[in-house]
Amino acid sequence: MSTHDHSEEHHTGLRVYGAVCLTLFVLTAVTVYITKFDFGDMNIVVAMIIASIKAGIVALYFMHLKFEDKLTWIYALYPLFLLFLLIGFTIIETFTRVPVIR
Amino acid sequence: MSTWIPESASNLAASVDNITLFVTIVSVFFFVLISAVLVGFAIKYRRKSEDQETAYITHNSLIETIWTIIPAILLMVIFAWGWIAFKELRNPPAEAIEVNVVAKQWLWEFEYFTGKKSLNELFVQQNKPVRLIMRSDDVIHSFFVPQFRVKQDILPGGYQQLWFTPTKVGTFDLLCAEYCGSGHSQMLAKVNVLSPEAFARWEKGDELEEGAVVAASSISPVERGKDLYSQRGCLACHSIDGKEVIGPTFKNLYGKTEILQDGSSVLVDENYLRESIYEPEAKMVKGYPPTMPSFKGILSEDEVTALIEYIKTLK
Amino acid sequence: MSTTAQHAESHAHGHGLGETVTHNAAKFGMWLFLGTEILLFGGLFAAYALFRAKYPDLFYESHKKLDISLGTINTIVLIFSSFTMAMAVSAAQKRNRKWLMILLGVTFICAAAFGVNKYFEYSAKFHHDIFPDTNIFFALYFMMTGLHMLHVFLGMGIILALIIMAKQGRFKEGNRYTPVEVGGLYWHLVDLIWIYLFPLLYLIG
Amino acid sequence: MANGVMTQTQYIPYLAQKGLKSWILTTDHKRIGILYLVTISFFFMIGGLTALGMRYELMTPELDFFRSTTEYNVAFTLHGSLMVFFFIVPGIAASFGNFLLPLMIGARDVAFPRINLLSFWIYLAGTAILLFALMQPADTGWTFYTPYSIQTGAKVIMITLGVFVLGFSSILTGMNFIVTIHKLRAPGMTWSRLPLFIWASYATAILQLLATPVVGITLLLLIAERAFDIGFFDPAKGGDPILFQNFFWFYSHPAVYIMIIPAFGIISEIIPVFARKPIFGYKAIAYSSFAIAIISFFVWMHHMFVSGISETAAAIFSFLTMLVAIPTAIKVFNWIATLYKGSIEFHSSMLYALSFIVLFTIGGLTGVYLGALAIDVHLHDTYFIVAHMHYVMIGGTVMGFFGGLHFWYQKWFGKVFNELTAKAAWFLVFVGFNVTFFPQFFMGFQGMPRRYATYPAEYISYHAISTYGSWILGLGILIMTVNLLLPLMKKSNYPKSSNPYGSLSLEWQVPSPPPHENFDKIPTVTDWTYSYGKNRSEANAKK
Ligand code: HEA
Ligand code: HEA
Ligand code: HEC
Ligand code: CUA
Ligand SMILES: [Cu+2]
Repeated sequence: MSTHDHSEEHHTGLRVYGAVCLTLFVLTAVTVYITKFDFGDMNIVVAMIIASIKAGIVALYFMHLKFEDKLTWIYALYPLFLLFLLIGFTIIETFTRVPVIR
Repeated sequence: MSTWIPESASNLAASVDNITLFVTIVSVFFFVLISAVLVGFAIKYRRKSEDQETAYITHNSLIETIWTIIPAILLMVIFAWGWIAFKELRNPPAEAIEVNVVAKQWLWEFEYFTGKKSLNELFVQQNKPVRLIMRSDDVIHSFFVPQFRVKQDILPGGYQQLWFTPTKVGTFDLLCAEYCGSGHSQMLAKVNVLSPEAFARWEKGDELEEGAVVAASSISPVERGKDLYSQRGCLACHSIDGKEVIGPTFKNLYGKTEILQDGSSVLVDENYLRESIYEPEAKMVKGYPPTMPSFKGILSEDEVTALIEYIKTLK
Repeated sequence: MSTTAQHAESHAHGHGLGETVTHNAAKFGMWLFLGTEILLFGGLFAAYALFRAKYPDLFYESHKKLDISLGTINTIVLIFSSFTMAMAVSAAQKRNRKWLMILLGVTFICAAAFGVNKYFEYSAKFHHDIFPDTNIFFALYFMMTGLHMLHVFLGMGIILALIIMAKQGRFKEGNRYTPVEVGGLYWHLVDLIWIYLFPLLYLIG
Repeated sequence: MANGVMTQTQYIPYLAQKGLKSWILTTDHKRIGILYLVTISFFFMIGGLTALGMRYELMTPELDFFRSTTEYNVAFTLHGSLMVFFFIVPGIAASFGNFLLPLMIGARDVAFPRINLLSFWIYLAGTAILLFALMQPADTGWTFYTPYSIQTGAKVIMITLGVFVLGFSSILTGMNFIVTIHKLRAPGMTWSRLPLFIWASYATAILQLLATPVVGITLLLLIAERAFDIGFFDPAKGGDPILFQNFFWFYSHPAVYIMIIPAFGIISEIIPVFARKPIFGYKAIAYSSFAIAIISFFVWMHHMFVSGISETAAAIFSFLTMLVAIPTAIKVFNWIATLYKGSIEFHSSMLYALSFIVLFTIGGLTGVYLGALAIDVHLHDTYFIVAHMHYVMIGGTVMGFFGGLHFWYQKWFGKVFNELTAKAAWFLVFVGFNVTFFPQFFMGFQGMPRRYATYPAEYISYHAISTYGSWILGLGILIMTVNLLLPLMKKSNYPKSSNPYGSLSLEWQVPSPPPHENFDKIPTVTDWTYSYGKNRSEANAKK
């Protein structure tokens, strides 16, 4: 088994990384800029969507997730699922508590 | 069936007991089935010779499906039933009488809508739904009366509620079921379920003076003090045999010279004892936390006297 | 029954694993570890979600005391360091030792800059009597950024180790740049978490 | 599967090297397995002795053995934390897991031997902190519930820190095992041929990897709470004590399956060997471990039904709790079906395995009581819980652990123990265990709350029986321990055969104790691990 021709190695170069970096800068600027506008409850949603796009780009390109096998994908996504679960159920629990009326 | 489940003394007990019975039947059935088959196989197929024939069976989809589906159905029934009964436990009727409960390390205070107060003793009327509105002053406690099948944790920083309709006249143990520190196992109280007549009398303050169930006059002050010692929860913090619990022991207390927090010393006499009970913070004994609650308004002068008489006997 | 020998790889160093296996195993192992990191921060994110939903006004008022421009600068610095780290991995793949060291060096400097910036931020907070026990928002702020800072320090240690290894000429032939790639993955995660912390703490609209 | 004994060209057993250094610096998974085995057994003994003290105290309603209630509270805190964090969670997974995993999949070691050693050191560091913490022991219970754990005068930070450090050991082990199982299986060791212990280890590793960090951050926050007063869990500062419980159980529920799934794995190995039958429903057992591993992340609030959570949440979690019982039921039925038409030998390990099935079923069924909302209201925080958890943890995990010890004993050490004594010890353990914990179910029903140093006199007879039982149990464990230790000190008791029970799985195809490198040549697997009696039945079919 030769060491160089296996599929895991991807010579992504300056052009891709540079473009990714610039995109991230732009998105950062966008999130900071849009704080000037008020979308009400959607503020946090918009901010999180932008952050997730940024995180996605970092994972896919900088971390080469794009070129990884299914197994790595599973283990990259499963913790996120558990995180949503933890947050989701905790929130559901807290906000379905019925206040005791005195 | 007293070894198996405690007597039921509230309206809620029956529905809890029913589902418990159902789960028990299911459990016993499966347990007996599993044990019997296991023991049966173990005997029937025990190794009698080294080259004993065995069957090459790897799986059987039909039987596997059956033993997945049947427990699944039973479990769903148990879930639904448990939930229905739980709903009942959680939702008090509108006409329930409210009682405020304060749990603190390590005693229970009750305040009734008439303004009456009682300590470590809850008075309720037979067949009248009560709703307890509970808060905690420090850590988590839990209100638990086995005979009523009710339990609710009491968190600091908010109110929790619990309701029941007592169905039997009598006195029941109220236990703190959430670990709350060194006095946890002594954070006990009584629930007195009174008949409507007795309850009315208690409310008027006749006979049952300041919440005491025992008629006061019939016993000596020392005996009365002894009862108060356990009923009022002194025992949670004060031992009578020299052991250090939370507060100083009562053994040999009377007549000794106590060193106080500010370095001064004081002779333990009747006045000091009275002050310690009514205003614990006034003279703090060195080396103890300021955890003792004031018993002003809770213990009458008579009762304090009785307690002092009792403490004096502890040598 | 048949027990044939494993193929050519079995002679190699270690306990007989080929380098490809080692490389993939290390990368996969790091991904697993990153999953645990996400859940480690997860507790804080969950607490954040809960308390923000409970006390929106407190969060809004308190966040005004944070310095958005410092935060933005740090975000840019960290993204840039991620970029140089990715380039460093690429240099390692090409066995370009010089560029590898330069890029790792730049990454390290960025990380340090992030730390210095954070130091100023923290001391400004302390100066204004803002501590972890001021209120829930600042408790979250200090816990989240503090835990993140811990990861930055750890990352700096890793990068430093990589620079030393590169200097010793460890990443020459074969797949031996594995440590760079794995260290890089870790560093990107540090960036990734900051990407979320930044809007959550600084940009509450 | 390779049936014949493999030829070992230069057979040097892994135990050959002597000296302290060869142990503490070893990267050999087998030696690391032994190191874990010794340390966890040590903590089991300490935890057990604390339990004996607690039981002795509880013989009478008053305080008589401990000097104060606080001392009793410290005792059960210590007992719970030692048993859970230092014995049973690393337990089978780290000791048997380390020893068996590479052997069973046909590898020379785990994927990252040095990280493996690091996990052990981290584990040791955790224990060191714990021992240090013993000087000022905490009295919070093993659950560290806030706000009590914030307010108590006891030093909580140290013990919390110890548990926090341990977490990393767990995480690294889990990570190591997952990678090993994915990347280092011998040629031909396909997923559908994998021994069930490996499937179980994999499922456990997922839980270790992904649940542990949450308890890590929880304990870190608790430390911060005490050190900096951050107020997350303190209602006085706007925090929420239930949040702590959510975090804690998000880990600690999956943790109970970290405890039990490896024992499931051991049982699935022992039963087919001594029944000489293929395991029944291999796929179902393998997948149900995964089902448990996944579902167990969604049930944590069943520990909090009366803690003031909302009714909606309680209903959701009661439902999910019921779901987790289904895959477990599947396993129980499969083990029993494996016995059908077998040829059963009652080796001591088989006795432990069979008693596991019976006792775990009791533990599991009583778990269903607790999962049903209305019943849990009555039973929560009573001795019913204590009985439930000991039935699953001792009747389950510890029985599996003991069974595994007897089954792989000669694989580990190259010695044999006295089988008759082992059976006698098993009998005492089985009887003693039931006498100790069965009365606690009734006591719980009657309303006896847990964590009570003193108690109302009406429960005295149950408590007394329970205490006597603990002595029988202790005696059984003592005899078992002596029986297992004696052969190690003698220069005799060597096994006659390297595969005495006729097992087909890979670890029995090498000499006992295994050579340093496990396999001379990495084997190629050609058959299912459990094809017991296949050849004969094929021959019969031809006839
Ligand atoms: C090894 C550890 C282990 C295991 C495996 C389990 C298994 C289960 N546990 Fe247990 N549990 C603990 C350890 C464990 N538990 C501990 C330590 C505590 C206390 C913590 C503390 O507070 O200190 C606890 C507490 C606990 C509670 C909280 C009680 C309370 O505090 O109020 C609950 C509630 O739902 C529960 C439920 C269950 C269920 C449903 C299972 C299920 O997985 C069981 C499934 C198994 C079966 C059901 C048996 C086999 C099935 C059949 C034979 C089929 C037929 C069955 C039916 C049709 C019903 N457990
Ligand atoms: C793996 C987990 C595990 C194990 C194995 C055990 C084992 C035992 N446990 Fe424990 N237990 C817990 C986990 C465990 N426990 C947990 C998590 C709690 C909750 C704590 C909390 O509330 O915070 C608890 C709580 C708990 C309580 C309730 C305390 C309370 O709520 O007030 C009791 C009471 O009976 C008890 C008893 C026992 C006994 C008698 C054993 C026995 O099985 C022990 C057997 C072992 C030995 C006996 C030692 C070995 C033998 C020798 C060294 C030989 C010498 C002995 C003789 C000569 C007799 N345990
Ligand atoms: C919550 C714990 C607690 C309870 C309940 C409690 N005490 Fe105390 N008590 C203390 C502590 C702590 C001290 C020592 C500090 C002080 O002087 O206030 C103390 C001190 C005293 C003293 C002075 C002792 C000395 O050595 O000088 C007396 C007398 C006393 N308590 C009586 C009582 C009586 C009577 C009751 C019940 C009606 C009672 N206490 C209930 C905690 C408690
Ligand atoms: Cu109050 Cu326990
Ligand atoms: Cu659970």
